[in-house]
Amino acid sequence: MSGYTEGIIILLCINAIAAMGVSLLTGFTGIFSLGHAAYMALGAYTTAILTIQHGVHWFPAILCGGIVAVVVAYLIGVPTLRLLGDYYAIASIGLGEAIRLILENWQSVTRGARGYPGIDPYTTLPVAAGIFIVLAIGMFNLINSRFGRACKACRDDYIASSLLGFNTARIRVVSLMISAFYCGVAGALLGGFLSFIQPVMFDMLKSTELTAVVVFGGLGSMSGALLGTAVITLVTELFRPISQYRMLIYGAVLVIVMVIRPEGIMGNRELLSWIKAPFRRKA
Amino acid sequence: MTEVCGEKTVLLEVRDLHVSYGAIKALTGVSLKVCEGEIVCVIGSNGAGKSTLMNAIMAMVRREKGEVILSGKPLEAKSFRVVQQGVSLSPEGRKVFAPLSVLENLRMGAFSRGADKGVEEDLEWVFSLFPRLKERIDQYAGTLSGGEQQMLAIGRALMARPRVLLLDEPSLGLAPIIIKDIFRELRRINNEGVTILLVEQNARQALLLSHRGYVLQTGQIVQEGPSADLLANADIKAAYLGGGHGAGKTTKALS
Amino acid sequence: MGTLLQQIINGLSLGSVYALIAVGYSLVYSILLFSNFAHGGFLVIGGYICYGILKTFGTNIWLAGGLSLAGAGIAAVLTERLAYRPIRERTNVTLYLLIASMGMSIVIENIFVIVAGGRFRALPPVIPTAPINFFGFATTSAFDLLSLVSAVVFLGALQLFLLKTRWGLAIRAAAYDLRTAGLMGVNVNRLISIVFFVAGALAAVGGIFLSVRYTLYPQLGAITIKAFVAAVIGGLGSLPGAVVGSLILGLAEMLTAGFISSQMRDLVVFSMLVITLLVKPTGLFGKSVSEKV
Amino acid sequence: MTAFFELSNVTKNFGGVQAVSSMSFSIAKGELTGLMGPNGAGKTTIFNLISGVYDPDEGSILFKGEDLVPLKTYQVTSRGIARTFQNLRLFQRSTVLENVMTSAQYHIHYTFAEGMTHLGRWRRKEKEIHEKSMDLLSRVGLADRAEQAAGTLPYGHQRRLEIARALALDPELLLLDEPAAGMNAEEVGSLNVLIRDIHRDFNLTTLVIEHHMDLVMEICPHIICMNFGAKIAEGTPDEIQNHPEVLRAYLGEEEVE
Repeated sequence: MSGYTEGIIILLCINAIAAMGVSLLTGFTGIFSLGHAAYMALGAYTTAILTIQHGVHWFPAILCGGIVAVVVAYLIGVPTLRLLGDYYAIASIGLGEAIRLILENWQSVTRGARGYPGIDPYTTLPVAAGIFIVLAIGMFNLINSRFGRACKACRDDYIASSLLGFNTARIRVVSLMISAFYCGVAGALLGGFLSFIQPVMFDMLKSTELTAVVVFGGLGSMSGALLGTAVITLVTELFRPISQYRMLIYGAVLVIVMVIRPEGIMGNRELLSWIKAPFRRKA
Repeated sequence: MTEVCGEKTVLLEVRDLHVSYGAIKALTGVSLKVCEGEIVCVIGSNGAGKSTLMNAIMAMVRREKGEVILSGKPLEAKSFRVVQQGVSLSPEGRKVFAPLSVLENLRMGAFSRGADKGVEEDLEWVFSLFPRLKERIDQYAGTLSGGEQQMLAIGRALMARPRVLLLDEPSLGLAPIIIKDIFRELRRINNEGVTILLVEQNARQALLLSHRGYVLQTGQIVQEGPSADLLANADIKAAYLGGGHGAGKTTKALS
Repeated sequence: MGTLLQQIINGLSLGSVYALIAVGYSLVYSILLFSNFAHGGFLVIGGYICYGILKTFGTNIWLAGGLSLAGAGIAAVLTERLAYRPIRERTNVTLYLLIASMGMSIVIENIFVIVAGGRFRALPPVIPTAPINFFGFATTSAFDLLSLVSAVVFLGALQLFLLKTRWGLAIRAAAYDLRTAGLMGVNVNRLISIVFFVAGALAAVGGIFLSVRYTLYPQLGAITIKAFVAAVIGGLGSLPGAVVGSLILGLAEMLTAGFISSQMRDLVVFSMLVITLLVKPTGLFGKSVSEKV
Repeated sequence: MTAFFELSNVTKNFGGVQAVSSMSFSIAKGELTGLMGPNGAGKTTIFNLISGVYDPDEGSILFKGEDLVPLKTYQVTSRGIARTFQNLRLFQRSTVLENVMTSAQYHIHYTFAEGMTHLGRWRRKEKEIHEKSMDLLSRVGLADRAEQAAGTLPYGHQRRLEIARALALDPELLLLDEPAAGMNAEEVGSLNVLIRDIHRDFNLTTLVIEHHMDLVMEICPHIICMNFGAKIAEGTPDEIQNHPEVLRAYLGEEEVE
């Protein structure tokens, strides 16, 4: 396998992990976030700092990256997820930007806007693929469990679900925390893949890109999120020579999908519906 | 059924109207006629499709099949055109514009008439029908009592100078004494030449007021006739109070 | 004392520009109940039209300004027609509108990246920026005063339009209940187009002043985030709220820049957002909406 | 001796309009009670007050001796109260089966980790949830529709699905909000039978809001009638049928022939 192909596959894995996180939150729990790149940044910076400055092995460092993202998501989520709809979307922009600004201004720890170089290239193909597979299995299992149904219930009708006994506020926060973990790990892997991170890599455009992929794949479909990642990552590679069109395409994809098929490529179905509940086949 | 209007002309006609919300069929082939100068009521219980009928005439929901004809011309599929063609609705639950004043609400009612000079005259006409509204002309509509809001909603619909006035449950949530007032004004409005089609749950009041009536049940007209006949017909009570199941018992109890 | 006064004037001036943007955004929100993220795009379109005309046809700011307002207004109407109306007509899920508006925002920004390039451009010096002395207390620039005055004029005109005209009345009614406004014989689609035109034109005014203040570049629209924050602080959908929120935000930013550090100003903006959402999520003038069960 | 369920002096205002005024009634365990009254009388508001959607301005709501007023909606459910909705609130995008499973899982637990790994009790418990849901669906006659999207069911079926979904919570007190609205005569008939049967078979205490007077009369031995937010009559069907206030509320204010 050539280095180029390998690079694309690693990137695919990283993007897919982040997309699964956003898909859980936006597609399954119905919360629209425009600040998820910030969780990637937290994962990336935590891992970089731990590996370089404290000599921690990359594997626990990546986990820590995910955990820091989860903790921040918890602190942010508890107060703000009481808000519904557009209020949370705007709050998430604000929070995302605030985290990025802190990374830019906290020179002593993050080395500021110029970025953080010299990260170990720990993200090899087996590492990226291995983590992706584990997280993918976890995510697919999760959406086919009590929690997955609870998320969908909150998404479809939060009043009815709270009257069916769901603590909707808690489900929203937990869903945000899990999605932050996935994005944190994705960010950590991205740092190891590029060996260099910079706050500007995790701005609102990155957040939008994450959402675009999930919307394109289909809100409420995890395999759709993976398919969306594959299509958009590969198309982006094809368009690399005319990279200034890349964002234009992202934007146009969002609009066109919403106008023509707001349920995305997959709708709310899964690619292989037998993943859903193995024992249901006999029913 | 052929000549309900006799000498009079048919002003509004609903022909085989079908409406669905997704898989739910709300109206399945409703036909009715309203003659010039008449008050016609459609009675039926909750969920029978009364509001859907009103909204379908106003083109607020899509008419899946069938048509609505006003003096020989089909009503268009856009609400603002329907109002311009001469049909206006006082909606269920009144729906006054709470943050606007009484006067502004009434002016909104006349929106489709543009800069028509008759608007000022009609304002006075509405105030003469409902003097309480004149007393509260600058008050926010949201601060009015339920009965006053209903008067405002009717006045607002009249400001469009409709050829047919549609009323969706004007008695909803109002005390009997206020209902009586409002129905008295409706008769007066009719006497001044406005044709009225109203849907009501309060069947007795509606039948006492109207000339003719239709009974709507799960999306279909099940009975029709002069209101006096319907009022005398014991089965009607069962029909609008319930699904007809166990009707005999209820009817006996109420007769 | 002098610095304080000066920062207050600068803050009000900046706040008034935010207000122009926030009011249009809030107006759209009040009718359609979704956050139109493409609003920043209208501002950029207005800025570039003004720049283009000044560069090509000389320095008549009235002509350039007028065309810029009209152009941005038309762009806003087209955005609504092409991207939002098909969605509105099919579903009432506002999330879809929100996502589409995010997409439109990216499309507009990147059209300018491709067509005009990413360079920073300065508007020709048609708007005076000379310093003005305030009774010896403070100096401020003519530009700051001009943007404050313009904002007052445009917002006043909007207020007159809403209060004194037939369509203005219809817009106020629709902001309370769009469906019922439709029952009154209002052509709802036309009403929405008018609202988008007004929002686009106001954004263009903001865009012109922002391009003088910060120069013009395709990402200038990102500044609307602050207008959104202002609208949320004031209460989403409330026009007075949008104005008050904007002025508070402008003042906070300028006072932070003047007395603490210029790097902290964005952080202050976002912390104010967070605090508002924690303390009074509906904002200063917002109404809490509850769903019927 | 406290009643099984008791509403005392409950008042609720909405912006100056008194939706419920000083309402009191109690229900004994195992009773099937009807709450009737014309549109806008405040019946649904009572349900919203019981289930915690609104807090009353005054008064208390006691369930097995505990005041429900301070509880959040999901906590009310945990005390054993379930309800259906007048304007159907199904999870439209999910299948019929998933709708019931969503509430059937309430009492069938496994940990988050087991859910994520599909190890441990996951398979067994999921199967339990699945079987319980299918049982309930057969009970309301929807088993053959299990895989259909809930939003594509006809009206009468959606109402039955809501009942199945509420039953899946194993409630002690079941609140049914106009279960027959929009149904035709035939459907109302079989719904009557269903309500009576589940009330008996699931050892429920049931409160039914109903507009159809004859449905209430036929199945409820105990009926409360309200109008303008206040109770106007309470008693057996016979008493209610002959109560002048009730006839006035339903048929208009004049004397009934």
